[in-house]
Amino acid sequence: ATASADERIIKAHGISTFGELKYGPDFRHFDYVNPDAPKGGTFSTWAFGTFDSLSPYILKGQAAALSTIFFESLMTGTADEPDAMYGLLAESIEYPENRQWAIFNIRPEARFSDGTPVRAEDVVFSLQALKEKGQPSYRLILDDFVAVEALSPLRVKYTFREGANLRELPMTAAGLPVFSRAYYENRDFAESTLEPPLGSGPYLLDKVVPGKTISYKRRGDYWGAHLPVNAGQNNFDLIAVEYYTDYTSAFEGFKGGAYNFREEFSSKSWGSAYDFPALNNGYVIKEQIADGKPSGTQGFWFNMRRAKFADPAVREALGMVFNFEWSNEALFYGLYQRTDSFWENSYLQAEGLPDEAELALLEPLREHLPDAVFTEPAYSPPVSKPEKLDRKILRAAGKLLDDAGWNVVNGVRTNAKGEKLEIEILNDSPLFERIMNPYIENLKRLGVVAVLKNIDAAQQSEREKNFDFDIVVRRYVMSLTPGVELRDRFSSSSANVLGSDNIAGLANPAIDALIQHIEQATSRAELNTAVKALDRALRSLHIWVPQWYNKYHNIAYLDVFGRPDPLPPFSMGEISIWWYDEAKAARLKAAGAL
Amino acid sequence: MRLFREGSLGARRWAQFRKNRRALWSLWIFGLLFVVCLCAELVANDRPLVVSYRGALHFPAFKFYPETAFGGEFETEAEYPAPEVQCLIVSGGLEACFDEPEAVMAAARTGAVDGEAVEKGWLVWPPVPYSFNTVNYDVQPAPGAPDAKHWLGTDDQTRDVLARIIYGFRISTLFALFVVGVSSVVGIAAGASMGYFGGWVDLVFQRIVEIWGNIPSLYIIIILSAMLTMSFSLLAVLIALFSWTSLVGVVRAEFLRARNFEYTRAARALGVGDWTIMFRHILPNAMVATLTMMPFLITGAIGALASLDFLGFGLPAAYPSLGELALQAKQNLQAPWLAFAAFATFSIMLSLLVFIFEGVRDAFDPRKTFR
Amino acid sequence: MGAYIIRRILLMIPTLLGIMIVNFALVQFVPGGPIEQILSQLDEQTSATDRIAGGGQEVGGGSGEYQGAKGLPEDFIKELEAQFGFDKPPVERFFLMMGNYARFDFGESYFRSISVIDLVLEKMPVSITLGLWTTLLAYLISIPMGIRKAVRDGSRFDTWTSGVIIMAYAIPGFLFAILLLVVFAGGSYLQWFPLRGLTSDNFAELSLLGKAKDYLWHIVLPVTANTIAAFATLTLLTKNSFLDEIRKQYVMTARAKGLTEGRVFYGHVFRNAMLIIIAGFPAAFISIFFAGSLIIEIVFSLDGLGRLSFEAAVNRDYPVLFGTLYVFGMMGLLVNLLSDLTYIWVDPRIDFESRET
Amino acid sequence: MSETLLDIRNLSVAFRGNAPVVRNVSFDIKAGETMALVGESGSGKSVTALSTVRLLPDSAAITGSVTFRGTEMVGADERTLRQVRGNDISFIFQEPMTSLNPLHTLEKQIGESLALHQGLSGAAARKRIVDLLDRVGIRDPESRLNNYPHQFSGGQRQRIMIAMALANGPDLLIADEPTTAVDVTIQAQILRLLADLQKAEGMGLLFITHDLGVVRQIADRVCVMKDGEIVEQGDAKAIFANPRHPYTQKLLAAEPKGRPVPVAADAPVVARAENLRVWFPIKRGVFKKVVGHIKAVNDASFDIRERETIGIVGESGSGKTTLALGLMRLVSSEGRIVMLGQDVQGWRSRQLRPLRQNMQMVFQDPYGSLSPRMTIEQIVAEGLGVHGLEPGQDARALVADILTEVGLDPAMMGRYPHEFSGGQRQRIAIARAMILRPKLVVLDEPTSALDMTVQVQIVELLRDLQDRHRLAYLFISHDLRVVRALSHKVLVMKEGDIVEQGDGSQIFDAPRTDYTKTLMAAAFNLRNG
Ligand SMILES: Nc1ncnc2c1ncn2[C@@H]1O[C@H](COP(=O)(O)OP(=O)(O)OP(=O)(O)O)[C@@H](O)[C@H]1O
Ligand SMILES: Nc1ncnc2c1ncn2[C@@H]1O[C@H](COP(=O)(O)OP(=O)(O)OP(=O)(O)O)[C@@H](O)[C@H]1O
Ligand SMILES: [Mg+2]
Ligand SMILES: [Mg+2]
Repeated sequence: ATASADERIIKAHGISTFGELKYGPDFRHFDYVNPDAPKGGTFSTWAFGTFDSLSPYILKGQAAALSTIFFESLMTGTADEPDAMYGLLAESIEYPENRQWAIFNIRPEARFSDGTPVRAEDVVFSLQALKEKGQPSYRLILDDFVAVEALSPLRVKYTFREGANLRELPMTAAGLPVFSRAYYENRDFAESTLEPPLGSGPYLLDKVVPGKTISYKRRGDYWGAHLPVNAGQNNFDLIAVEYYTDYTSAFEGFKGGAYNFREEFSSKSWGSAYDFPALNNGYVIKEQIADGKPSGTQGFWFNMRRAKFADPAVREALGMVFNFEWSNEALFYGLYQRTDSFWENSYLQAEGLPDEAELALLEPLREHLPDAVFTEPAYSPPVSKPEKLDRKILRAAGKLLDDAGWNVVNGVRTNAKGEKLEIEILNDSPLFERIMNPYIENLKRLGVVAVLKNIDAAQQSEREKNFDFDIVVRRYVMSLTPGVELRDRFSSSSANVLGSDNIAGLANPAIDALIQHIEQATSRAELNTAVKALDRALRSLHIWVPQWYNKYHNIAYLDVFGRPDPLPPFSMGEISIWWYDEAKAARLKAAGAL
Repeated sequence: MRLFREGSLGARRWAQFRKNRRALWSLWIFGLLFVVCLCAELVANDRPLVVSYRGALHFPAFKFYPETAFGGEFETEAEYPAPEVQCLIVSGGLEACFDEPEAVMAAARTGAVDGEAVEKGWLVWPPVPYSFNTVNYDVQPAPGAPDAKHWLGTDDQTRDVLARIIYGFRISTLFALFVVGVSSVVGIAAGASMGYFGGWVDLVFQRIVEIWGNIPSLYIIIILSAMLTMSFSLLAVLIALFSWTSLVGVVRAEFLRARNFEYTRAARALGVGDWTIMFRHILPNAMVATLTMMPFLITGAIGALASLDFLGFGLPAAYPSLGELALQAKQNLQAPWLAFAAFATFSIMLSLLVFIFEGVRDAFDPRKTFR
Repeated sequence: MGAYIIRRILLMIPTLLGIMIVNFALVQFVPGGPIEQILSQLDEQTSATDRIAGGGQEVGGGSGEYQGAKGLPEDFIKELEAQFGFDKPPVERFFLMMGNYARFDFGESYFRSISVIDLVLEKMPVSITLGLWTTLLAYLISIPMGIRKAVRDGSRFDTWTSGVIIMAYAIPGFLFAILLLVVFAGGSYLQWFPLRGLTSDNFAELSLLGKAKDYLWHIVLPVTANTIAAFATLTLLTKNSFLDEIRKQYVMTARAKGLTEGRVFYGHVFRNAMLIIIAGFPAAFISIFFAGSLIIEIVFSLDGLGRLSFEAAVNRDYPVLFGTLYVFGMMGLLVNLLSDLTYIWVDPRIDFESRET
Repeated sequence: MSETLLDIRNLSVAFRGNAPVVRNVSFDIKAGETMALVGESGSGKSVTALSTVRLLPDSAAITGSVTFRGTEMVGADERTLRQVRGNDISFIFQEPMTSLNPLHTLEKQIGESLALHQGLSGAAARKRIVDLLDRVGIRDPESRLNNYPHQFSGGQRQRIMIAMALANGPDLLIADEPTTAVDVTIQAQILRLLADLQKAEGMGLLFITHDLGVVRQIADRVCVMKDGEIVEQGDAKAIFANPRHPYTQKLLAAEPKGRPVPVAADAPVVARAENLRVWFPIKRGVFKKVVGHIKAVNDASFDIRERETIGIVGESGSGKTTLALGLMRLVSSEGRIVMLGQDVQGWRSRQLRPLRQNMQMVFQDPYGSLSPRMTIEQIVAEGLGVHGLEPGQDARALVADILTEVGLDPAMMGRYPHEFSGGQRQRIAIARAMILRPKLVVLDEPTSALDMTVQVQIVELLRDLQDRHRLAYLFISHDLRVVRALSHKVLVMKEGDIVEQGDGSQIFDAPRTDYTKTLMAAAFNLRNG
C-alpha cells in the first residue's frame, strides 16, 4: 500500500525515530571526529576462537571478526545520537509522515570495489538475499518488509507492512548491507566461503590465515572518502585481528606485542594481571573509557510461571540476599556497579518518586501495580556492607518469606503444604559458577535450598525455550529508543508463547499498557516518560534479581594512537575514529618497544 | 601383622611387599591420609565439633541446631563462624550480641558482661575451621594468598583450599577406587576370557568392546544429567561403565600368549576349571600391565572427573573435586598457590600409588630379591 | 589365518553398523539439538571451549542490534529441520545416512559449507604433528629409559627417574601447557617460542631448511606439553615387563652366549617383554591421533581433530559427529585387526582360535 | 701338562640367607680334560656350575674363589664376566625346554652365536648351522631353520641347545645333563662329537650327569656330590673300580631292578586309542597358509588296562610326547580316544574335566609346567582342590606326605618352582600327578633328571602305587632299563609311526624290526661298555 496522495512527503539527508537530527544537511563532519586525523598505521586486536568464513550475514560458518567491514548500507548511524542515520550509499531518503514506505536516492558515484556502480537492483537483491538466505534474525526483522522495488537505477523503494510498527522500519531498511547482484550471479549467497566478498566499503581484505589472523587494508580508491559521514573516519591503513583459542594465550600475545589494542572483559585480569614490562614502562596504556550506552538488564530471572515464584514477596526476598557489594569487592576487584534499573546507565532510568507525567500514565493502572510504585522511590535492591551479608537484610528477607507462608522447618523454608522452597539455577557459563556459589550459600542462610546446575549451551537454550527452569541468567540489550522488542520481553501476549523472549513469563495488564504508550509515543519526551514509568513498574514487580554492569570500557593499548577528545557517548570508535600517531610510534620505536 | 598363615603364599608375598620399604611407607602414608580424609568432617568443618551453651553440650558437626537454640533469632541453622553466633554461645545468649558481638564476646570471656555474670560457653573447632564450601567473607579479593588462617590460600570463591583438598581427596579417591575397582574387575574378566577362550568368544566380545568404545560417553552424561540430577554415585557408575575397556586390550594380549604356556596346559591336564586357570595360573603372570597401569588408572579416573568438571558435567557445582582445583589453577595464574596445591596433591597421591603398586608387583614377583 | 582375517574384515560391517545404530539412537535422546545450538549462538557468544579456554564474560557485551528479537518464527525452524533432515522419522534418516556412508558420502557440516571429509583433512596437519611427535618422543625416550630402570631396579637412577616421570605425569596437562606458554612464549618472561599455530605466516616463502626450522620452532611447546604425561605409563610398563622377563632362563642362555647387555635386552628380552607395548602401539597411536588433545590444541590455538570432535559433540553438528565416528570407527577396527596381527608377528605361538578342540 | 682352565676353591653358595646349598667345593679342570660331576639330585651340581660365571639369580650369595685362566670370577664385574661367558665358557643348561628364547627361530638362536664369535653371517652361517644341526642329529635341518622352539620335541630342543653351545667354539664347555632327553643312538653321536671337539681343540668339559655309563665312557676325572659337598673326587677309573665313600658305592650299585607283575587277563581297559593321528600344520606367508604337515603321530592304536604299564620308546622327535598329549586330549587329534569307557574325542573341556582326575600327566618339561608364581604347596595341592578333598583330609598334610614320598623335604613347600633343582622339579611334577591317585598316569620322561638312587626310589614308588591303586601307566623314556623294569607292554615309535608293539620281554629280548634292534643294541651296549 502506498501513502495517500495528500500526505506530506519528507525528503531529507537523514532520519531518526522522531525526526530530530543533530546534523543539518550541510554538515561537514560529525562533531566527535577529528576531520584532520592522519591516515596510516595499523590497528590490531584479538578475537576468540577461530573463523572459517567471510560471509557474516548467513547462518553457516563462523564469520571472521569485522568481516562486515566490506559492506556499506544506504545510511549510517552516529555515535552521539541515539538513533539518527545519515546518508551513505544514499544521498537522501523520502518517506511519508506515517512512514509506510521509504525511497532512497542512491549516490551516482557509489561504487563497489571492482569499480561497478551501486545500483537500485543491488539493493533489491540484497534485501531478497537476506530475507531468503540470510541469518534467521534478518527474516524476523524483514518480516515487515512487504516489497522493495527499483524505481530507477538510482531510486529504490521499500514498502512496509500495514499495521507494523512503522516508526523504525525506514531506519532498518537504511541500515541493511548492500551486496552486488552481479557478483552473486554465479555464487551462492547461502554458502560460507573464505573468498573475499565484493563490497563497497573502505576496506579490502589484506591477508587471511584461516583460524589465525585476518587483516583488512584501506582502499586508496574508496569512492566515499569525501563524504561528510566519513570525514575523519577509517583512518588506519591496516586493521588486523589475531585469533586465539585461549584467553591466557591471547593476553600473553598482547603482552608480547602481537596486537596493539585490547579490551578487557574479565574483572579478575583487569584487577590482577595487568602488570607486565610494557605496561610498567609506559609503552602500554591502561585506561577506562566511559560507556554511555544503557547497560542492559543482566540478572537472575525468575520463571514466574512456577508457583513458588508467583508471589512477588518471595522474589523480592530471594533478590535481597544477593550480596553484590561483597561479590564486587571479593570477586570483581570492585570494578562493577550494581544494576538497579532496566535502563541503568541512561537518562531513561526512573528515579525517586514518580513525577506528574509518569503518574498520569501510572494512575489508571493502579489496580495492577503494587502501591509501592506510587508511594516509594523506584525500587533498588538493598545495599549490604562489602562483607558478610547484613543480618538486617537477612531478617527482612526472612520476614518477607515468613509472611508469604514459607516458614523454616528444620532449617528449610517450607510452606503449609509441606513443600520445600527449592530452586535450581541454570548456568552455561563457566565464569558464573564462582558468582553463584556464594549467592547459593546466602540463600541457604535464608533456609532456601538452591542448587546450581551447569549445562551446555544447546541444553540451556532448549530449556529456556520450553520455560523449563527456575532461575536463569540473561541480559537484554536495552535501547534508548525502545519499541516493539519490549512487547516480546514483557507483555502478556508473549508470556506463554514457547520460545518467546518473555523469559520471566510476565503477564501484567499495567505493563502491557505502558508498553503500548512507549510504542505509540510521538516524541522523544513522551517516550522518555513512558519508559521511566515502565521501568518503575517493572522494578516494583521483582521479576528479576539485577546483577551488575560495567560503566566503562576497560582497555589497554600500545601508546601509538591518537583519538578525538571527548569521545562520543555511544561508541569508543577505536577502529573508525582513532588514528595512528606517528610521533608516538616513533617514541616507542626509539625505545625498542615496537 | 598376621594376615596370612605362616609359610603360605600370602605370607610370603606380604613379607616380600614389606621388604620394599618405599612401598610399605607409601602404603602407610596413603592409608593414613585416606583415613584422615574419610573423617573430613572432623578435620575441616565450619561447624564446631563441640559447643557448650549454657552448660549443655551440643555437637554441631553432627547435628542440626537452629540459631534459636543458642538464643538467636533465625530458625535456620546457626552460622557458627559468624561473630554474632559465637557471641551468643559464649555469652549464653545475650541480646547485645547482635549489636556488638566482638565486644560482648570479649567481655563474656571474662565471665561478666556489664557487670552481670553470664553463663560462659565455649566452642571447639576442628583443626581447619572451614568446610569445602565455606565462603570466607573476610578474604578480598579472591583468590587469597596463603596466610595464617588459610594455609594453602583460598580459591577464586574465597573457599579454603586446604579444606577443599581434604574433602576433594576423599571424594576423588573414593570415586577413583570405585571406578578403577569396578572397571578393572570387568576389564580384566573380559580381556581374560577373550584371550583365554579365543574363537567366537573373542570375536563377539571384541566387537562389543569396539562398539562400546565408540560411544561418546559425553553424550550419555549429557543425557543422564538432563534426566536425573548428577550425583557422586551416578557419575561413578557412568565413568566405570566407560572406562573398563582400557584394560581389556592388554589383558587379552597377555592371555592370548599365556594360554600357550606349558603350565597352562599342565593345569588343564590337572582338570582345573577354566576360570581357575585364568585367575590363579595366568593372571598372576599376566599382571604386569594391570599393576603398572593401576596407579595411573586411579589418577586417570580423578582426571576424568576433572575433565567433566571442565565441561561442566561433573559433580554438582560446589562439590570439592580436585579437578575443579586444577581448573581454577589454570584460570588463575596470578594465584600460583592454586597450581601448587593441585600439583602437590596430584603428585603426592600418584607417587604413593605408584610406589604401592610397585611393591605389589614385587610381592608377586617370585624372583625379586632385595639387597 | 587367512580365513580369520577375512572373517574379521567381514565382521567390520555389522560392527560399524552397530556403532552407528547405538550412537544414532543415543543422539535422539540428547537434549538440545543443532537448532537449539543455533538459537543459543544467535543470542549469546558462548563457545564450546569457553570452560577450558578460560573465557566468557561476567558482563554481557554487544550492542545487540538484531539480537534475539522474538525467538525464531515457527516456519523457519521447520525449514531448518527440513534442511537438517529432521522432518523425516529417525529410522528413515538412519537408513538414508547409512546409504550415503556406504558410498563414502559423509555430507556437509550443519554449520559450515564444507564436506566432512574436507573438514577432517583440514584439521589433519595439527593432529598428525602432535600425534606423530608425541608418539615418537614418548616411545623413543620411554622404552630405553624403562629398560635401563629395569636393569638397575632399585638403584638411585631408578628412584630419581621414577620421581621425575611421576611428577611430570602429576602436573595437570593444561596447567603445564599454560605454564610453558606463559614462561617461554608470553610477554612477561622469555619470549622464545611462538604462541600459536604450526607455522609462521610467511611459511610459504621460506626455504626448505627455513621451513623445517620454523615448523620445529613452533611445535616445541605443544609437543612438550603433550608428551610430558605420556612417559610415565610407558616407561613403567616397559620397566615392569622387563623385570618380569629379565630373570627368565632364556635370558641366562643369551647371557651365557656372551652377548652384550644391549644385545641381550634389545635382541632377546625386548620382543618377549614388549608384546603389550608393541601390540598396543597402533591403538595408542590412533588414539593420540584421532582423539587428539583438546586442551593442548586450545591452549596453543591449534586447530586439530581434538577440537573438531569436541565441538561437533557440544554443538550437535551431527554430520561431523557421525562422519568422524564412522571414519575413525572404521580406522579403529582396522587398527584393532592390525594390532592383533602384530601379536602373531611378535609371538608366533599366539593364535585366535578357540581352545575347545 | 696342559693348562688349568677352571679352578674352584672353597666355593659356597647360599640362597636368601638360608643354609648354603653348596659347601666348600673345590676342584679344577684342565684343557682337553673331561670332569664329570655326579651326585644326588639337588646336591648342588647345577648351582656349582652356574656359579662359575655367576649366572645364579640375585638371591644367591657366593663365597670362595673361582678362577678361569687365572682370572677371578667371584666378585668380578659384569664386563669381565661377559667376556668369559660364551667366549671362553659355553653352557648347556639342564632344562633345554625353557632355555631357548621362545620367540627366536632356530636359525636365529644359533646364528647369533656364530655371528658373535666367528663373525659368520648369511649363507655361510646358514651352512654352518645346518652342519651343526646335522651333527647333533636333527633330521632334515634345512626345513626346520625357521621353526620356533615350541615346535620341537624335548630332545630336539636339547640338541639345539648343544649346537648353540658348540657354535661358540668354547675353551670350556659346561654341560648340565645334556643328553637326558635324547635316545641312546643320538646320545652316542653327541658324545662322539664332544670327544672330537676335545681332541681337536683341547676343549675342557665339565659334564654333569646322572648316567654313570656315560661317565665311565668319557670322564677323565669324577667328582661325586652329596648335600652340597664333594664327597669324593678323583680319577674316573679309580672311582669306578674302587668307590670309597658309601654314597658313591650306593650310587654305583643302584639300578632299577625287578620286572613288572603280570596283569590279570581280564583287567578292564582304562584307555584306548584307535587310529590316533596328530599332524601339525606348517604355515607360510602373510596369511599363514597351510602348506603341509609335520606328521607327529600317524595312526596309533593301542590300549591300556588297569594296573598295566605301557612303555613308549623311540628316537627323539618320533612323536612320543605328541601321542601322549593327544591321548590326554591336550592337543587336537583325529581318531578315537576311549577313556574309562567313554569316547572322549571331540568333548568340550568342561565335559572332560570330571574325567581329568583319573587321567594325569607328568610333563616332559617339568619347569615349564609349574606356574612360576605359585608355590609348590599350591601347585601340588591344586588338584586336590579341583577334584574335592575327601572329608577329614588336610590338604597340607597330604602334600607333605606325597613330597616325602618323592624324596623332597616338605619344609620346601613354600618355595617357588625356580628355587629347585631340575630333578626336584621333576619330582614335584610327579607328586602333583600322583596326589590325585588317578587311574591313568602318563609319565613323559619322569626320571631323566634323577640320579640313580632317587630314580630307584621313584620307580619303587610308582610300582608301589600301581600295586596299591591299580594304576595304569603310559611310560615314556629313553632309559630302556627303566622301561624294562616297569613296562608290561612296549610301543616303539619312529617318525610318528608305531613300528612295533608287544610285550616288554618280547621287545627287549626279541625285537622284530631293525629299528628296534638298533635301539636295543645301542642302549644296552653303550651302558655296558
Ligand atoms: N634359586 C634358588 N633358591 C633357593 N634354593 C635353590 C635355588 N636354586 C637351587 N636351589 C637349591 O639348591 C640345591 C642345589 O640345586 P642344584 O640345582 O644345584 O641341584 P642339582 O645337583 O643340579 O640337582 P639335579 O640333579 O636335580 O639337577 C637344591 O636343594 C635346590 O633346592
Ligand atoms: N607344536 C608343534 N608344531 C609343529 N611341530 C611340532 C610341534 N610339537 C612337536 N612337533 C614336532 O613333532 C615331532 C614329534 O614331537 P614329540 O615332541 O612328540 O617328540 P618326542 O618323541 O616326544 O621326542 P623327544 O624324545 O625328543 O621328546 C617332532 O618332529 C616335533 O618337531
Ligand atoms: Mg641340576
Ligand atoms: Mg618328548
